Amino acid sequence: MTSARPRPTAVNRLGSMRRRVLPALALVALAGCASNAPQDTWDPAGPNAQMIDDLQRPVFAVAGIVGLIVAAAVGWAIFRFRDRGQAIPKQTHGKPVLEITLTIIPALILAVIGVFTVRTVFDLSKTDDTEMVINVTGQQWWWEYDYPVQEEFGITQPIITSGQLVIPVGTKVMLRQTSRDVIHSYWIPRLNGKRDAVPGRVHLNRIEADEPGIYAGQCTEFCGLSHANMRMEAVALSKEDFAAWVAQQLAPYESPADGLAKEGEAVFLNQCVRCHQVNGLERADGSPAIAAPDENVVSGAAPNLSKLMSRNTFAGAMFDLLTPACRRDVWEASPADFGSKYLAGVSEDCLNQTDLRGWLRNAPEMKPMYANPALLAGTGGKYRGMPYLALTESDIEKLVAYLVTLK
Amino acid sequence: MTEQHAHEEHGMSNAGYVRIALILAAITALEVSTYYVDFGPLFMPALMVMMVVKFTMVVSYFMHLKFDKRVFSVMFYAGLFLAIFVYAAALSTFKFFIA
Amino acid sequence: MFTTGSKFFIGLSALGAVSFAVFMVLVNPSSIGATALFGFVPAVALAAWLALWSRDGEPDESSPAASAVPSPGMWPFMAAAGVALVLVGTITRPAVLILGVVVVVAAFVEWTVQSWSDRASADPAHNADLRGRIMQPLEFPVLATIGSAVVILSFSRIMLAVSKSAGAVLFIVFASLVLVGGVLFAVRPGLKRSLVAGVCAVGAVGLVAGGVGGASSGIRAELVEAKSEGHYTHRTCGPEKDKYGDKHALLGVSSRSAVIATVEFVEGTLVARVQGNPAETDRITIPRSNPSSIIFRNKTEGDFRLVARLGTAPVAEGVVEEVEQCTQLIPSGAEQLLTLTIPKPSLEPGAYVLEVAGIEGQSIEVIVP
Amino acid sequence: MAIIERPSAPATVPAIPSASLGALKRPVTTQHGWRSWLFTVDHKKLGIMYGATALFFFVVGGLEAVLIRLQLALPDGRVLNADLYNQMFTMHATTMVFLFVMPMVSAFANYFIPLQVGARDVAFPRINAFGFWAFLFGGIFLNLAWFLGGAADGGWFMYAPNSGPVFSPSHGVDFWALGLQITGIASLTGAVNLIVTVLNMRAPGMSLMKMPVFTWMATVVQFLLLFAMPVITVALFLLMFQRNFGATFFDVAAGADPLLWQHLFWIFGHPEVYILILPSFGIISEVLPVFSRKPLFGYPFVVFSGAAIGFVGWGVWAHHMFASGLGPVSVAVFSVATMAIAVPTGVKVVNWTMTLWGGKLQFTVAMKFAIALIVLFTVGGLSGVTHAVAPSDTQQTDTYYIVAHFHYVLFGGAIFGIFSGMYYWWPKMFGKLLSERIGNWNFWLMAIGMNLTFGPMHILGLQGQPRRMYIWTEARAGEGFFNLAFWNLVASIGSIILAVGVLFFFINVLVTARRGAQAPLDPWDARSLEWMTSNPPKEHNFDSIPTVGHLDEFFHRKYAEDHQSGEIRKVQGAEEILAEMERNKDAHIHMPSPSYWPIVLALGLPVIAFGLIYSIPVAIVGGLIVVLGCFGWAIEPSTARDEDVDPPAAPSTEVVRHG
Amino acid sequence: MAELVQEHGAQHGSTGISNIKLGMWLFLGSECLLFGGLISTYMLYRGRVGEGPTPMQVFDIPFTSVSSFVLLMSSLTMVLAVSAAAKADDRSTVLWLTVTALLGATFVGGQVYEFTAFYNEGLGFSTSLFASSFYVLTGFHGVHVTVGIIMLFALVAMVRRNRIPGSKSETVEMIGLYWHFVDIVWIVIFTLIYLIPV
Repeated sequence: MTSARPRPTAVNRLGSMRRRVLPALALVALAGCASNAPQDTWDPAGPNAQMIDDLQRPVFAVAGIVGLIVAAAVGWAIFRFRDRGQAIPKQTHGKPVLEITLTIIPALILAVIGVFTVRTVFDLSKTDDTEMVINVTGQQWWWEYDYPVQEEFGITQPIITSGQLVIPVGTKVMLRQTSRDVIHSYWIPRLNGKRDAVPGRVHLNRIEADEPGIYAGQCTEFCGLSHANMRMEAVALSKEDFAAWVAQQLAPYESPADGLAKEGEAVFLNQCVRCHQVNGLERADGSPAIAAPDENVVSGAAPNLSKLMSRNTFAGAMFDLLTPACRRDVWEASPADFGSKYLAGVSEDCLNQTDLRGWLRNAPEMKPMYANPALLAGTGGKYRGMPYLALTESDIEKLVAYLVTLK
Repeated sequence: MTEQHAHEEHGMSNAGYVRIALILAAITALEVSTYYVDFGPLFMPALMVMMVVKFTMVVSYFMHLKFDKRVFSVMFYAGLFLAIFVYAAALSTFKFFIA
Repeated sequence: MFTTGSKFFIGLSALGAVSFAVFMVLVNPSSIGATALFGFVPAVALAAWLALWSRDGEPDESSPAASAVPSPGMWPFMAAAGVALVLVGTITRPAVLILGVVVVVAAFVEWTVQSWSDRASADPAHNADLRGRIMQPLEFPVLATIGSAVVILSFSRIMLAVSKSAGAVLFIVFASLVLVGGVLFAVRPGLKRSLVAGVCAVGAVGLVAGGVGGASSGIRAELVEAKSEGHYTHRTCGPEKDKYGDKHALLGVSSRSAVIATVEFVEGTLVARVQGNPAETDRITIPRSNPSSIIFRNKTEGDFRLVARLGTAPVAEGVVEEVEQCTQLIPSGAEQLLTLTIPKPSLEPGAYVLEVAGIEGQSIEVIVP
Repeated sequence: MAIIERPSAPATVPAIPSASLGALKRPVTTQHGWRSWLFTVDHKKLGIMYGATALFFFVVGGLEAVLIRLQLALPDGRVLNADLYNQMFTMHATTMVFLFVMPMVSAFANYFIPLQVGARDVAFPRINAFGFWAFLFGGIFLNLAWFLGGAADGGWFMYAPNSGPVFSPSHGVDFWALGLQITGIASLTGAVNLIVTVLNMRAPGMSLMKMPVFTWMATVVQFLLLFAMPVITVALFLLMFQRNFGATFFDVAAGADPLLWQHLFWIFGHPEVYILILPSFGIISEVLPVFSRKPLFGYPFVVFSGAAIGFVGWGVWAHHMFASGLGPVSVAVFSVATMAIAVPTGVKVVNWTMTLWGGKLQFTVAMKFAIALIVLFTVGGLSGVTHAVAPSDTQQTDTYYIVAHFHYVLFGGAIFGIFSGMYYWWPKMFGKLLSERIGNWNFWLMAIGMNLTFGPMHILGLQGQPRRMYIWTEARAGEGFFNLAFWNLVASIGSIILAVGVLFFFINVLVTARRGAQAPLDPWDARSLEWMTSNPPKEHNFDSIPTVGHLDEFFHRKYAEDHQSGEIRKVQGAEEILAEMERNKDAHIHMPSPSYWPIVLALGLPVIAFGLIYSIPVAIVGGLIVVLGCFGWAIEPSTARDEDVDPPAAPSTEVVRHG
Repeated sequence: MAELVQEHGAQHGSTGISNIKLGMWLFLGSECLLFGGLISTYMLYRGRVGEGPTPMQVFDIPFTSVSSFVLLMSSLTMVLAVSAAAKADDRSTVLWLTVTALLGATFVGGQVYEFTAFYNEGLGFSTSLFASSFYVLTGFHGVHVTVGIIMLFALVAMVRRNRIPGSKSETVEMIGLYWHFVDIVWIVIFTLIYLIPV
């Protein structure tokens, strides 16, 4: 007296097969190499990322195979044992032997994977082969790099830059990462896995590039409003180009002689210097202009703009200083002549006027930040990000002319 | 104290409880003495042992865990040891135990 | 002729008049207080008249249940006391005012439920049980809270008033009194209830009296002095031992995970190691305005203290003061933590320095780019 | 409180105690009317209310998800600005985890554990009612933030310095923290309640190894809840003290270590994700054998692997923190421990597949959801194993690959399990069969939509798109086959299909409610104890508590196995079994009476929470309500005296109200 | 009538274990996790005193050890109350419950004194991490003891007014279990926080 039950239609059986195949297909396709988005984690360009990739590919392969086996087994069971009117099957309660074997096999596979994992974990956390140290500090929505004094690389004075991390090729660089406000995470996918930058702690991150080029990265620990716009790029230069870069960064500041740039410097002195530091800039009375971001910004720091035009991004590497054409020219340069193209910096005609002027006109419009003076009670009146400065168009004209000279 | 067990179905007599209380008071006094007398290297283990002894005495006698069904002990000690294991592991990642 | 309601209001207006007189004569007669009290008296008198006229709102006298004599209760008294407290509160401290309001509200609620349940049915036992069922869920906890609050507050006020050693002794005495009392009453069950109640009442009154006395005499001198001078809140950073600041120095650091560098004072020489770089160095780089913790480990005989000299900062208008942060004096083998936040960059070398107090020539430079 | 004023009629009638005017009478015990729902303590009514509220929050969470996908469909999206997007994904995650899947687990557990173990109700019925109302008020309180200055915007895990008063100034995080405290209390009381029910109130003869698998998995879940909830309560208290009372727990300038929050949260967090998935394992371990017409393959293995997952779940929490600088030794230990958890999960998948093997499979909608769970959960589980390997986790953590992993495991696993359970038990709960035709639309649209939405997220993740990114730009999307632009669009379209799929479920519910056919007594020829009751079951569940002889007791009463030929004959139908139970009906059945106090006590909690944020006097009033609720509850006997009920229940009801 | 008494006695499940006792032990098992979390937060931050006073500068060991004695004795009187309730001797149950409550109130009075003294010596709630975690841990324990005292006093009132539904001795035993648990938590706190210097 079994009650009536809807018969499974043909369509369902076909559909169930198709639905099973799609995820398996996606998994297999992944195993193949895919070099597309700039932050592709399957396209290593440094020994650390290569170590991770060598471990990652076999694990994906094993996972793909196991997935296929399960899908095939379920698919076959659905097809073979569907209800074709046969008698009620034998009430079997299970075969312990089969159970135990199908428990031990995955355990063994995982044990093997485990051995390789532990070995790679310890390889990736070695600190005794460090050749160069760079202090990386994250704060709300941009990265600051501080190159401590290291004679062997010609760094006689600390160099402070932001946005783009310039490193020599083939050198084992150790990043000492920390943060000034919330937790961020420094990640250049093609060079190494990510490490969190936690305030109050110093975490070590091994970075090394095999050949010159530019490698994109992004903050990957949720850090508030503009978490999506807190980007960074690693620029690998050959040893000679890196030495040239260091010399360029340490070159003394020369104030522009006259014209629009001179007036721009004056505008900079009475507006921007409250937060931004330009090494060597002096006030009218000759005293060095020391920026005081700790009085205006919660994190107590603002990007150092000396030698701004030697970098080709600004505002937390969110906007490019280069026009799209010049940018593609630098990004797709061959390793051989990449160095010279990058060291050329931002020339007059390559300057991305629209973004830079838009930023000077109204920064919070371009990048969401806590810059509304009315809502700053929680942080004691201090901004989180660049406020709206209400600059006149002529001031912006002068400032752009001045900023272009910071090479 | 052993003759106490079979004596009463529902745990111990009042005198038995008072005796347990006196023992606990004595251990507490000993613990406080560690503040005045210097026990040297023996300081930490002694304190820990005394704490555990007091803990188990109160749990098994005053709370009747020793005379009740086993399922109560399983439930309580499961929570206790889980807490000890989990928080010890967490503290060790903070480099708490390394000298 | 006088119904209960009207009696209450007449009493109230009389009380108002008396307090107005007292207020005008004794307390300095402020205009607000005078108008408030003066206004209060006629208002309540009007209410009294209304109650008299409408006979407390009773439509008719005939129904037997209604005419049952309302059981005697303390709530009219409590209501009046509450109102008095409110009045006193307007003059003295607001806390008394709030207490008065609470008492009035409580009395009002209890009184209404009491009078309502009296007329619920003819069987007084059932009425009492009914009243209990409504009010007891709130009465038990509130009474329990008041009871424990009285004991806790008065006991703590007493302990605060007496000296430190006397406090410990008093604590033992009071606790053993309670315990011995309990044992005595338990051992001799024959005691009459009134004797037990009497002893408890005496104990309670004694405790409350002690509490009020303690509260009025205020906190003992050492604590007041400790609070005013703030003995333990700021340390002097000189080589000699600060009487309060360096007492019971911390000997260890609980967790060493959030640390950027360790500074060791080994046999007279100051050495620093930076997190992640085992090599010894004499300079530490700290990012600007970024809180960084440094462990100071003393491996030299004698007590030493690590001092961070963080340049000068304008304190008042034109006055510039040396800024320094330091650990406590710690013996050999101990370690302490120092958390530095340096907002300004170190422009010329030697701007920020870590030194051991009293030892010249040994220093670790702190670079803040 | 049904305070009734004195009747105006002349009170000459002698007032005898029983007919007197009462106050605080127990609420009415008739079956229908809104009062029977508001003050019920019946585990079935509470289960249905849990389920309905959870489905409502499922729709709320689903809409939040669709808004997120619309914002990310095209580059430089304009749908949501940064702040609104952060609130949206925080509330999407919190709503789905805390206000949909956990209450749905409570719904199934509350409804079916007593039925499956042969009890008449849970151990503490009024605590059960308090649990539901506390959850409901907690959920409403959590979502009040939307209207009072913006919801929480720190991610569902709310990492430390960012959730502090300086970096999240709005009250959103306070509402989040206090809302979760209230739902936490609800889960904790529910856990104590159900564990005591399972351990203490099983039918005679039902040993632990004869209990249905759903009850086993739900019990493991309640133990996880029992021990995990206090840990997040500590974390939330520390956060609340930091935000509202000036404590310095996560203030780095005072020397704090932000990782303390991560540890406390994830010690709760990882057992939490097993709390979400194990009940669905239990449900499909009930559904698969019924529609394969053969018992579950390797019952002891499935049970022990469930317990093993619950136990080992406590030792793996730091795999959420591989990139947050724990140091190589801890990372290696937790990486290996996380791999160890894959073994018992593998055992389960093997046993389900073996259950299908050699069966007589009927592809009802419930069966389709169950089979889809096996495959989709396996995909999610395997992508989980790939980032149990710590080094590759440093490449994958906080990217969309992890979003794909946990959506395959949570949507493909937990939610497909829940839908399978709903289709399977709908006739038991409501007496009507959900239509298979609309059910098929519902299943296929959800299956395709789910794969279209979360499949591409594997690709987005491996192409380096981080989580919680409110916007992506054309310039950095890449060109090749695996670029971000195309797959973001595919995922967004998939989410629309998914939403339509879920809509079909609600259509199915409405159609069935209006025109559905009355379900037969045993529609699926099922196997376990809950089917030995009428549809829907009477208020006291079983007329006579059955003595249990075997696992799958109902099947063994219906069928006899001829040992020589192994042939199985049907000996009696469900109707005869039920009639027999009705014949020797228990005389005295004492059902617990409805009560006001659970809802009063539950109402006090949000008032306290509201007071803590806005004004302390309100918190004191809330405290007073809670105290009143507690002591009113303590004074009230669980089964009311006859005259306590208002109006006094007619003595002739079939269930003798014990006087 | 016998059947009536059984009904109003403790609801026993089919296994003969009392439901409410099993529920209470489960609740105590989960409370271990709660106090474990607070104690490990304190152990983590006990060394972080910033500019404020260090633990041993403010702790008054003699006073605190007396309060530990008091809580221990209250555990004894609680056990006596439970055994009296088991013997249905209402008078001594009420007596011992009152003594336990008074001893508990003395303990909490001592804690309120201790907090006021520390506050005056400069240990404010947000002075340092040590201060915050110390106040939260001992404050949580203090609140649990205070709730226990209120339950004890209310229980005294309910026993005298015969307002307890279900079996009276079991209710007293449950509150006894809660009180002993609060006592053993103080045993752990007293040793780890007060006696082990940083």
